[in-house]
Amino acid sequence: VAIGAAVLTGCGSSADASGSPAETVAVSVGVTPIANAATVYLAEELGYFADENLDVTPTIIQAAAAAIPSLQNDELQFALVSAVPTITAASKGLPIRVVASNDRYNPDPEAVDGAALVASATSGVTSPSELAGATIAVVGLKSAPELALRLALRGAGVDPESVEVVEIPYPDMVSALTSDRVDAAIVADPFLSQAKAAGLPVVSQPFLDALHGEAGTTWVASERFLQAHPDAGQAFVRAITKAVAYAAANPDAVRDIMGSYTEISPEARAAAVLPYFDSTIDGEDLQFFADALVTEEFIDSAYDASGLLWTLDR
Amino acid sequence: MSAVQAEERPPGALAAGALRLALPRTLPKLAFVAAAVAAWQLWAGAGNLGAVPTPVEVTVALVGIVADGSVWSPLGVTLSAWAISFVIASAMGLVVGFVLGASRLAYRLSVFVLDFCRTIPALGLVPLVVLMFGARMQSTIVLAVFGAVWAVLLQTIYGVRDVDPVARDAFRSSLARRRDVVIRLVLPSAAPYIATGLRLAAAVCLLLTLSAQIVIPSPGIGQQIVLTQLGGAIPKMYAYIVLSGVVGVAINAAFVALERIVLHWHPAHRKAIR
Amino acid sequence: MEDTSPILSVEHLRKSFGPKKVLQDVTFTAAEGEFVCIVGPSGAGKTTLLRCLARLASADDGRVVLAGRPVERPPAEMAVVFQDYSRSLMPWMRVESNVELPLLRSRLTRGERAERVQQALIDVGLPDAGRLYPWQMSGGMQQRVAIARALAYRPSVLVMDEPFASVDAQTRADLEDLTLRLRDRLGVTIVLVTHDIDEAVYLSDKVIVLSGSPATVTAAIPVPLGSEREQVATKAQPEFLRLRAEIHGMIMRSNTASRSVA
Amino acid sequence: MEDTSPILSVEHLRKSFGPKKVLQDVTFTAAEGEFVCIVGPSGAGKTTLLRCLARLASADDGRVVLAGRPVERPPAEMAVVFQDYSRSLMPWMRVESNVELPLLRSRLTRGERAERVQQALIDVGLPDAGRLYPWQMSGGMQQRVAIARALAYRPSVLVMDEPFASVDAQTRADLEDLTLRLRDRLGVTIVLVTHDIDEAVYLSDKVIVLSGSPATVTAAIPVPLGSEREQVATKAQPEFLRLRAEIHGMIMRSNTASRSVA
Amino acid sequence: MMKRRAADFGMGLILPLLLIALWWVTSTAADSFYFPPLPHVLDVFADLWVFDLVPVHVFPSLAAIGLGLGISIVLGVALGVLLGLSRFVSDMVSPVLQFLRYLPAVALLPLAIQLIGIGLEMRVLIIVLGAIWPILLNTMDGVRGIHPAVGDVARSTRLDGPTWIFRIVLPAASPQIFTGIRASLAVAVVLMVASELLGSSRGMGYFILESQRQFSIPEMWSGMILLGIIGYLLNVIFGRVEHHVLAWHRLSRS
Ligand SMILES: Nc1ncnc2c1ncn2[C@@H]1O[C@H](COP(=O)(O)OP(=O)(O)OP(=O)(O)O)[C@@H](O)[C@H]1O
Ligand SMILES: Nc1ncnc2c1ncn2[C@@H]1O[C@H](COP(=O)(O)OP(=O)(O)OP(=O)(O)O)[C@@H](O)[C@H]1O
Ligand SMILES: [Mg+2]
Ligand SMILES: [Mg+2]
Repeated sequence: VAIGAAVLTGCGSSADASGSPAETVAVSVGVTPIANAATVYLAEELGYFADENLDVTPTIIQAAAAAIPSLQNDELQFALVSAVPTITAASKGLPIRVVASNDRYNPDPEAVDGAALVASATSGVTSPSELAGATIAVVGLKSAPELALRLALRGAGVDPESVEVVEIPYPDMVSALTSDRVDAAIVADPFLSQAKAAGLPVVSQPFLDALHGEAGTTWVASERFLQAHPDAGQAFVRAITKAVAYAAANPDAVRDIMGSYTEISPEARAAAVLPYFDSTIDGEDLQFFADALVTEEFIDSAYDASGLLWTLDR
Repeated sequence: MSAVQAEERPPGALAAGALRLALPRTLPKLAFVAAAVAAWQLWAGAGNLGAVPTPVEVTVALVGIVADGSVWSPLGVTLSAWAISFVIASAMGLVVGFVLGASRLAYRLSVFVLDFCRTIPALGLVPLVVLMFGARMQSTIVLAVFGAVWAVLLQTIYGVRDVDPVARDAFRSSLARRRDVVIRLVLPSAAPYIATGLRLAAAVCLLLTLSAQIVIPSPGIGQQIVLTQLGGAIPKMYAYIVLSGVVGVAINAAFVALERIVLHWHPAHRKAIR
Repeated sequence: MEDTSPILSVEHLRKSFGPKKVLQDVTFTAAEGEFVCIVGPSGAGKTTLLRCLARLASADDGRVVLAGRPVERPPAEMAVVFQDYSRSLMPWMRVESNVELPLLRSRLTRGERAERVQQALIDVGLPDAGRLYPWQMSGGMQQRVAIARALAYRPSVLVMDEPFASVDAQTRADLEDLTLRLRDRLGVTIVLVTHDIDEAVYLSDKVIVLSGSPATVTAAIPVPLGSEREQVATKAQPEFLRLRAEIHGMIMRSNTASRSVA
Repeated sequence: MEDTSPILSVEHLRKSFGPKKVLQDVTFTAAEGEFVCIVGPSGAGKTTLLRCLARLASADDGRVVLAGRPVERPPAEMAVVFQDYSRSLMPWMRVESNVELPLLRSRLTRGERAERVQQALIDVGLPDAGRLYPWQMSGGMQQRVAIARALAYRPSVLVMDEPFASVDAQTRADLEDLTLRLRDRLGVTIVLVTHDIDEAVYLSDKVIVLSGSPATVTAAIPVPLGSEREQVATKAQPEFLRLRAEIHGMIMRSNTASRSVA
Repeated sequence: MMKRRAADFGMGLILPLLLIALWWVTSTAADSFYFPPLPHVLDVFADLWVFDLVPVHVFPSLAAIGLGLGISIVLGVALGVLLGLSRFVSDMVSPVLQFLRYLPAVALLPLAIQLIGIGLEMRVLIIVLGAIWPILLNTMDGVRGIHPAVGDVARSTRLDGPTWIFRIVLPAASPQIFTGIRASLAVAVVLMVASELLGSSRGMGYFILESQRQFSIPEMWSGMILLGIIGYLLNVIFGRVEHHVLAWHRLSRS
């Protein structure tokens, strides 16, 4: 405990060579190796970071819970995290800020999503309204999939409290479904295509049903870093904004670059549904999640997200 | 050789005899491994193992990562993290174990804290460790040490206490220096216990290194498992998993060989049984 | 020798294991260079007495004085041969290392130590056994290794608990004579427990007879057979035969008093 | 007794430990109810011989025939008393359980077993020791517990390795006489290793003298002292003294031949 | 005897109290999100664990640990004896066994989910798969280390199998077996946490990890403290059993 405290109070920093725009600033960026992270690799490849005098190193992260401490100890300067853990962390008082958006859930609820609620073969479930009392697997509890699931269930007239939500990793979902260990699961690509190939029925697309048009993954940084290096923060936002626009316009470039940082096969990449890249974000986007988290009891008390967004002019 | 079935081997002819003796020793092993792999192939082939691929698919993937060289860097990182954490955990466990085994006072002073800390799950410390050391090798090492030190510590405490009283008297009456008592009496008497502790610690270190690399994730085989998992490259993921098992078997074999040499005097390893 | 001032004196030792009294007020002395044998029934408390003497166990009461100083810890000038010899040898050490054990603390060079070890092994009749492990030896050989360890140390007080119980008659006689010569040559004071009354009389200057349950000193019998002993001649002396019969009688009486064997 | 057909016969036993030959062509027999003592120098191979006899070790060559059948596994009608008595008692069992051990396989009821155990403990002079643990006892007491275990089993062949080495003279005499009575009463065949030549002659119908390194049978000496023995009278017989001297001489010769004690 | 016990207990408290004081002071002084002030943690602890959440999170975990450890002991000792007694069998199966032993638990999850689902059984299985090894290895080594003289006695008295195993082999190896069980206890707790990661919404491990993922740091600390306390109590219970069973060993070695 004592050591921890010492490290905390005397936090050294690896990133801040200097705040002046003329010198190159080295930053580490935490990303999960999924399609959404293509923007940072594109920005690197297209030289957007170099233009802003940023030397960016992408680092693999597994989950927000592990990435956010890394922001606090300056091991990472930015991380690509979905809105749900971001607001959860912020609501608990962690000094982090959202600097930019990376993507949104597709505004068109009828679009084809890369993730879907799939039922087990024998459950006979065809629509979300039949899921009362079911056991449903998601990849992580109290995360975006569970939020989407609960909202979608509410929309279909099912009390979310009546279902049991359990956590299972994506690769094991298909076998959990085929062996009837769970009634349904929210499966994402590339495993969604496996599930379809196995003949498992797709029930709905909960993300688009409940969250269409809402903010997807966002770029977050620690407040302390942003205070110390506002210029670097702005430079990063400018570069990533350009990259997001490029990604939105060039899906093939996204599919190509995914090959450099994921293990997804070319065929699967070609078939993958890409995120809806969009760099716009405002306080309301965040407040939507803050409110939803309260109603779904992910967090205990109301949270005002208005101060969470770090904007260029501040 | 077990105590019950102690049967001395006839002196036997020399070189040819050695070969004849070595072959029957490895043959059952190979046969059993083959049987296990065959069972896996049949089971997975029939689709009974869910997402688990067949050994053939896994072997192909394994050959793939070896052929394109992508296996070496994660393997190297994992092995060095393992080695460092194992050395630290063993050293700490041995030293503290000796003190606690030899001194009732020290034991009484610390038993509360030890029993308390021992049950704190290493994986629960991930966020703290990440906060303190980042997603680097240090973090995996800290977690592995935290998890593995107990095995050595406990075994050492018990081992130190298990010294034969007559042997202890013999040492006391020969006025051996403390150093000699430790090196020549306590250490060898405790050695069988410690050996078990080290073997356990080696396993726990590897498992925690891998688990930490998965959970944090930090570079190494564990991170490759995450990457391949997220990318849906399941045979490749199992190739890495099998690789970690193989590393474990190799580590264990090394320990057994070492033990045969170091503990040759122990009834479990004596060549000629009385 | 009885009139020299004692180098070793055991005063009013008392010891119990839980409720069981084992030693009750045991008192005797040994002069410098004196050979004292302790005899007494099995389970009387001889081993316990020796362990208190060597301060491997602490007595409940009473004290041991060695060369004028009360013994507070295992004394440096004392070597002990244990009754349970097989367990007093370390299975992980070769015979030579086992014998060398007490020499480690001395200022001898490695070569001198090796020489002493070899000499001690020759003395006990095991010149070629140095490289063996104890568990590769017969019981009697192990016992002799334990003796060799004490000899190599060249203590000024030698304490031995039934040291010759497991060796053959010939070796036993040789070892007895070796011990006597040792005493003569180096002036070692020797306290030896034995069940063999002939041996006790043959070796000692004084025989201490212990009675059992709890142990007290029944008698301390001087053995005026002179300092020159010889296996055949000494044992044929009338004085020897008388002492032997006397001690035998004493043990038998204290024995039958305390328990009955069917 | 020499002319009865042998119940136990040891034929051309041979055994080595690695390069070291220990037994070389050892052959002898024991008739039913015969008392055979084995004597020989320390390290000769007596314990090894007994272990082969009881099939606790397998010989490299030769065989042991018991009641007409070659011995292939530790035979049910045999009980063994080990030289290393302290290790042959289980420290986690009380004395009574240690003694009861071989009876567990029998068809006796619990009560009968307890009775036999108690009788055996009385026989060895430890009537009150049943509830103790072995490590609460003296060496001699432990040795007697080991003997009691064999007695309680009432075997038809009793094999003992220096069973009386650590007990006092009186108890030893009692145990010797107990063993003789046992043989007379139950017709047990006994093979006993001892270093005490007096004891060997006093007890045996036949003394086997082993020479050492590697062990061979130097002589099998019949002891025609009749079946009635008595500690004082028997040992005073001229025949006894003659035999004793003869065997002593034999051992000394084989001893000096094979090694030298300083 | 009683006095000594009390003195031991008192002495055992010194270090913990010191550490708690240190923790109290440093955590109150350092204003850190991840190391909240101890008084605050204790408040949360009192709120949560006295005794609202005990049936929800503590009982399921205890059930999993109890079952997992129980099965590990029975299986580990049985297999350990088998492998300890027979060189042939242990040589034969050792590569496969060691391979399984070094597989990270994640690898076995799909299999576990496929075979027995995601309930208590799966958690018990995961615990057994990890906790069995210290027991098995220690038993095996303990059995192999039995002094040959003991084997001689057993064979010459022709003990039947069960007597040989239960009255000789197991007691002789029991000091080693008990160290193994003690080590397993810690492993079992770690794996309980790991197993509650998946397919669970109850249990101590679930609570701690979920608190951590939810950035409810005081709650996480309170959970760890509770786990420490439970672990300590398990150790105490186990220590009592051991004290009783191994009395002969302790006394014969003193
Ligand atoms: N495990 C072993 N490995 C190698 N040599 C051994 C082993 N056990 C015994 N020996 C050797 O075999 C020989 C005979 O030993 P054994 O124990 O049979 O002698 P013994 O006649 O019983 O002697 P003693 O009277 O001293 O008990 C000894 O020289 C000993 O060194
Ligand atoms: N650890 C112990 N706990 C309880 N009693 C013990 C312990 N050690 C020895 N005793 C008892 O003390 C008494 C004396 O034992 P000791 O070993 O001194 O006898 P001894 O005279 O050496 O006998 P022996 O000639 O048989 O070796 C015995 O009755 C024994 O039962
Ligand atoms: Mg004694
Ligand atoms: Mg012998």
